[in-house]
Amino acid sequence: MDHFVYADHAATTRIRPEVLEAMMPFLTEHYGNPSSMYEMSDVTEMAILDARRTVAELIGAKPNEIIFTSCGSESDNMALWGILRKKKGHLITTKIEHHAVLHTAEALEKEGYAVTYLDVDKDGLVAPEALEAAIRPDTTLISIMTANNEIGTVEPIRELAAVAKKHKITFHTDAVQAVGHIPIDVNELGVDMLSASGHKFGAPKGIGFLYVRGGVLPLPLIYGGGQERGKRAGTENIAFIVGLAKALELAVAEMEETNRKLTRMRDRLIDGILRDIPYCRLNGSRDKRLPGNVNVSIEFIEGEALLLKLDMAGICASSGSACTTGSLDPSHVLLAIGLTHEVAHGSLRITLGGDNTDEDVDYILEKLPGIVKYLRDMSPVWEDALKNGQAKEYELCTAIK
Amino acid sequence: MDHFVYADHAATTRIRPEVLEAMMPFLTEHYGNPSSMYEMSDVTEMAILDARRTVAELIGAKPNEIIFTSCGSESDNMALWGILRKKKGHLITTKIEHHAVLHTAEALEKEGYAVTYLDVDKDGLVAPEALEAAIRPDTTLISIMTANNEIGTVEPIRELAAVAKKHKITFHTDAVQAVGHIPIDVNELGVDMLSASGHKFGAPKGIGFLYVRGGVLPLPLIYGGGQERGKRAGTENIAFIVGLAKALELAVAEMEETNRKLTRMRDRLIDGILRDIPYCRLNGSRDKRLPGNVNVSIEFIEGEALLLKLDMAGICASSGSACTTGSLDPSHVLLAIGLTHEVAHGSLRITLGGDNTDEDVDYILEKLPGIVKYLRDMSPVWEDALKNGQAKEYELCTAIK
Amino acid sequence: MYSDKVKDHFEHPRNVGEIPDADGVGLVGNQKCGDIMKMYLKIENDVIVDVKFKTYGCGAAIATSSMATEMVKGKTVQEALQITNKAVMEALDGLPPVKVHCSVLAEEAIKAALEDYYKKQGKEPDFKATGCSHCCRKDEA
Amino acid sequence: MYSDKVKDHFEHPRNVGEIPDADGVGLVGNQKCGDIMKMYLKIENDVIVDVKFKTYGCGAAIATSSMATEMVKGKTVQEALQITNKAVMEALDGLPPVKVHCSVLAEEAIKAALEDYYKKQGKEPDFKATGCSHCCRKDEA
Ligand SMILES: Cc1ncc(COP(=O)(O)O)c(C=O)c1O
Ligand SMILES: Cc1ncc(COP(=O)(O)O)c(C=O)c1O
Repeated sequence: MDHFVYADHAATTRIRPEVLEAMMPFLTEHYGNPSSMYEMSDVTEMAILDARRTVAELIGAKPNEIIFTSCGSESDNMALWGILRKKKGHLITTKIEHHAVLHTAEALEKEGYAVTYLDVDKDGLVAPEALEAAIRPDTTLISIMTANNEIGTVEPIRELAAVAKKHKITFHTDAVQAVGHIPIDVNELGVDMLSASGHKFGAPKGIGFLYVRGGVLPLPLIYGGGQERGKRAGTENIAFIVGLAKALELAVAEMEETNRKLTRMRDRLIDGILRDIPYCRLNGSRDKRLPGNVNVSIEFIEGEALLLKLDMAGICASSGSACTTGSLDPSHVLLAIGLTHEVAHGSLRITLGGDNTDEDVDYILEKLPGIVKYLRDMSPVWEDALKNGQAKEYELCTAIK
Repeated sequence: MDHFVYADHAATTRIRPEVLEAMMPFLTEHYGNPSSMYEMSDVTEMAILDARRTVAELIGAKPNEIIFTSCGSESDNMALWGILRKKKGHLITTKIEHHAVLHTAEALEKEGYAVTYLDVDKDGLVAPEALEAAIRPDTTLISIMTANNEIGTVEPIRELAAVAKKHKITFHTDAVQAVGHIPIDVNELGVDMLSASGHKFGAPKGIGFLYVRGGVLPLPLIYGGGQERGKRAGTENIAFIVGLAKALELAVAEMEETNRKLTRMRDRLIDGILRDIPYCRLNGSRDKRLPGNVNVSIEFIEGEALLLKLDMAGICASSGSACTTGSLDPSHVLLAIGLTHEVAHGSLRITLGGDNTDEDVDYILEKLPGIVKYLRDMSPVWEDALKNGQAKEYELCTAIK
Repeated sequence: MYSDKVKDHFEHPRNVGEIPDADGVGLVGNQKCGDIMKMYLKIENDVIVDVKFKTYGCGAAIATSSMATEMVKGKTVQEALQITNKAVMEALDGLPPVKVHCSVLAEEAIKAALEDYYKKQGKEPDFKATGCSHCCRKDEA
Repeated sequence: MYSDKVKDHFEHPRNVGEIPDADGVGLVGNQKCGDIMKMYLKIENDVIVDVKFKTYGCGAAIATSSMATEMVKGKTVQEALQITNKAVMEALDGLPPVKVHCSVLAEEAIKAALEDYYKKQGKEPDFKATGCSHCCRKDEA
């Protein structure tokens, strides 16, 4: 393999060395249970306090508004179950949420809760008017993601949260793809609850948090000891809590510079792919988009095969093909923005991170068109399309090295 | 400080070096999301498969009966909510469960479920007859802990589970203090579900598992992606899963030898304390007891002060005093076995681990009586007891070095 | 997730292409579900002398197509009809449970091509390709 | 969790003991709740010339008792009555929120001892020690 490009940062990221370093003492000598009385535990208790303060500051919250959880999914579940079990009522969410929200909403429906799933437009955007129209007298919670994990669309959360506020409804946002990636200030956004997951921004897998505005009082999801002020039981994963805070600190400090670079690389990728591969479209909003997200649908081929070929070329990416979604259908997000099953199967998501380089972009642009051509040449669907004039034979762009 | 003794292993344990070593690759180069398609993720996917197989084997289960969770509390919550939400009905548990079960049971009561809390005898033992008598036609779940975290009493789980089986009721056991400490075979015990937490046996804080017998189908606690066969969403904490398996492997391999040593040290401690400190009693069963657990009530003094003095002498221990329980009352376990508030406040728990030595035991026996005497001399309660003949002045035993 | 054999057949698929004057062509699967196989057979004296395929689908779909073409080549029609999805899977050293349906698709592609061959020969086939009713499924991460 | 001052007063409590012929003795708290303070005062010409305490309770209870005895020593009765739990806490560089009640107990112990002194003097006190109604509480780990 002449080159290796990890370009699936929306799936997970590598723990940053500085983060691992910050965690190591808590995986070795500082192992005292923070709830214990002896001095040895002061170190771990303080470490959690510090981490909580750091995280709070970085998103404009107060320390006691941060509840550490074991992952983004737990945060989402806690938000939804916690509010709705407390004050039974109607939930409004969208058709493009992550399964952590969507499957929770479905489970809530089975328990008898009413749920409205808002449509999105062709770019994946939720309209504040549509939200307002869906509100019922018994609406208790609105949950709309900050940024979509597949197509990278960034939602107008401030406007959406304002609608919720006007109607005095609790507003939760799944910001798992946003925290550490785009500026997040809970007060500026006006959200009441916000979910995040560490492994999306250089912290380990298995740690997340839920921001809960003071006065908003969801029931716990995990009952037990008094950890996290009684909101989330379980002996604290101190090492990962410290790691999450460190990772967020780094991510926020470098955000502007990283995003300038990511945006440039992302645009180069999008432009290059659309230029070099015919019968290909960009999914998600072109401008209201996460800096590192590229999502295209490449017709006449299937996503899993494409990923495997890319993998063989040393490129790690992902797809919304049914073969990779864990269900009979391709990505619900791609269907929600109006793609047919056929087109959705051929989707490719490339998500860049701070460690990617311009050479990586060049390399992807060098390899991808040939792989697509190869798979099309093997595809009876392409053969058909050529025969019935739906598509035209093409040469690979000479611009490709 | 001439000596440092960590004697609070029931609270948490240090990560074993072999465990950390096994985890390190997954905190560094092997960071692929196990759900991803590319080869890089095969390593993490396989690591989880291996860990699952290891854990299953070590408790006599099948791999697909192990669900990894973020902690013992999550496992307990999942067991209780998962079964009761699925098949609404009556829950039977005991008065001496950990808060992860007890507070969950209370939350279930608030949601309208009926709960029976079984009494225990003076040793903390649950009687199978009492369980049988509490069963109602609508009883859906029985949850009784394998070993108590405070007084170390080991319950007759096989007999209790047999009662459940006879009545075709799902039986869950919180084995957080038992797994890795005493032999556990889910089939020999006859339990349907079993909770465990890694940090109690040399794995990190923030990882646990729930054993769920094939065919028993609790609803998820955390909905979302298809991880853990759809039973527990969230990108997997691969490093800690690997660590848990490694730690359990070591614990089980060394269990016989470790327990021989722990039992000897424990008995030396119990005998020494009861010999050297008057007005002192052992809590929990003398023989049906975890190998490393010592729990005594020392009259006329308060537990937190005792812990602080011990801490100053370099000894880490714990207490069931109200000052350390996070509530107005002293330990519910000590009250359940019949102690008065007054006596319960003066409780001291010393829990030994494989890394403790005979010198540690000597050191505790050397320091403890003097500390107790010091606090009693400062205690108006002791003064009263002396005056009204409830207690007699004593000299420290000459056996103390 | 895939065996080395599967990977090899995905990476170097055998017999990709078309046979313009094929004696039997089978098309099974459904683009909506994400898997289509097209198999071309050249048959002389009841013996399959050449075979080509085109597949739209996942790695397993391409590998099973490739393996299936290898397995039918040189076989008589009757022998080819005996090839089961199990045999294809075994030849590939197994498939992940969620990909078993791809091997069914391969078996069906052979059957469909032979059905077409029978029909072109004016014979009534005593078997029937059913296509594939399952879609691609990945149950477990 | 405790400040260095609290730790110091817990580790080296000042004025532990009894005064057999005390002019005022105050006993507040409740063993059931886990905190009892007993304070002995020796008072001459309205000035507290000696003070001792015994405490059954947590670290904060012992430290606040110790600090309270230090604070009343040498003060007039009237001055001693002005000592608030806040003042005791401040002198200790603060207490964890869940331990604030211990400082209340210390204030009450002084009041109770002075109440006893007044009564022994045949005077009707114009203040009243209420003991402590809260029990020890640790809200957050
Ligand atoms: C018996 C028992 N159950 C449950 C738990 C909770 O475990 P964790 O802290 O990992 O959530 C503990 C320990 O804290 C325990 O001792
Ligand atoms: C938008 C979104 N929400 C929730 C999650 C779940 O996060 P985790 O895997 O940490 O539970 C993810 C990532 O998987 C995500 O992208």
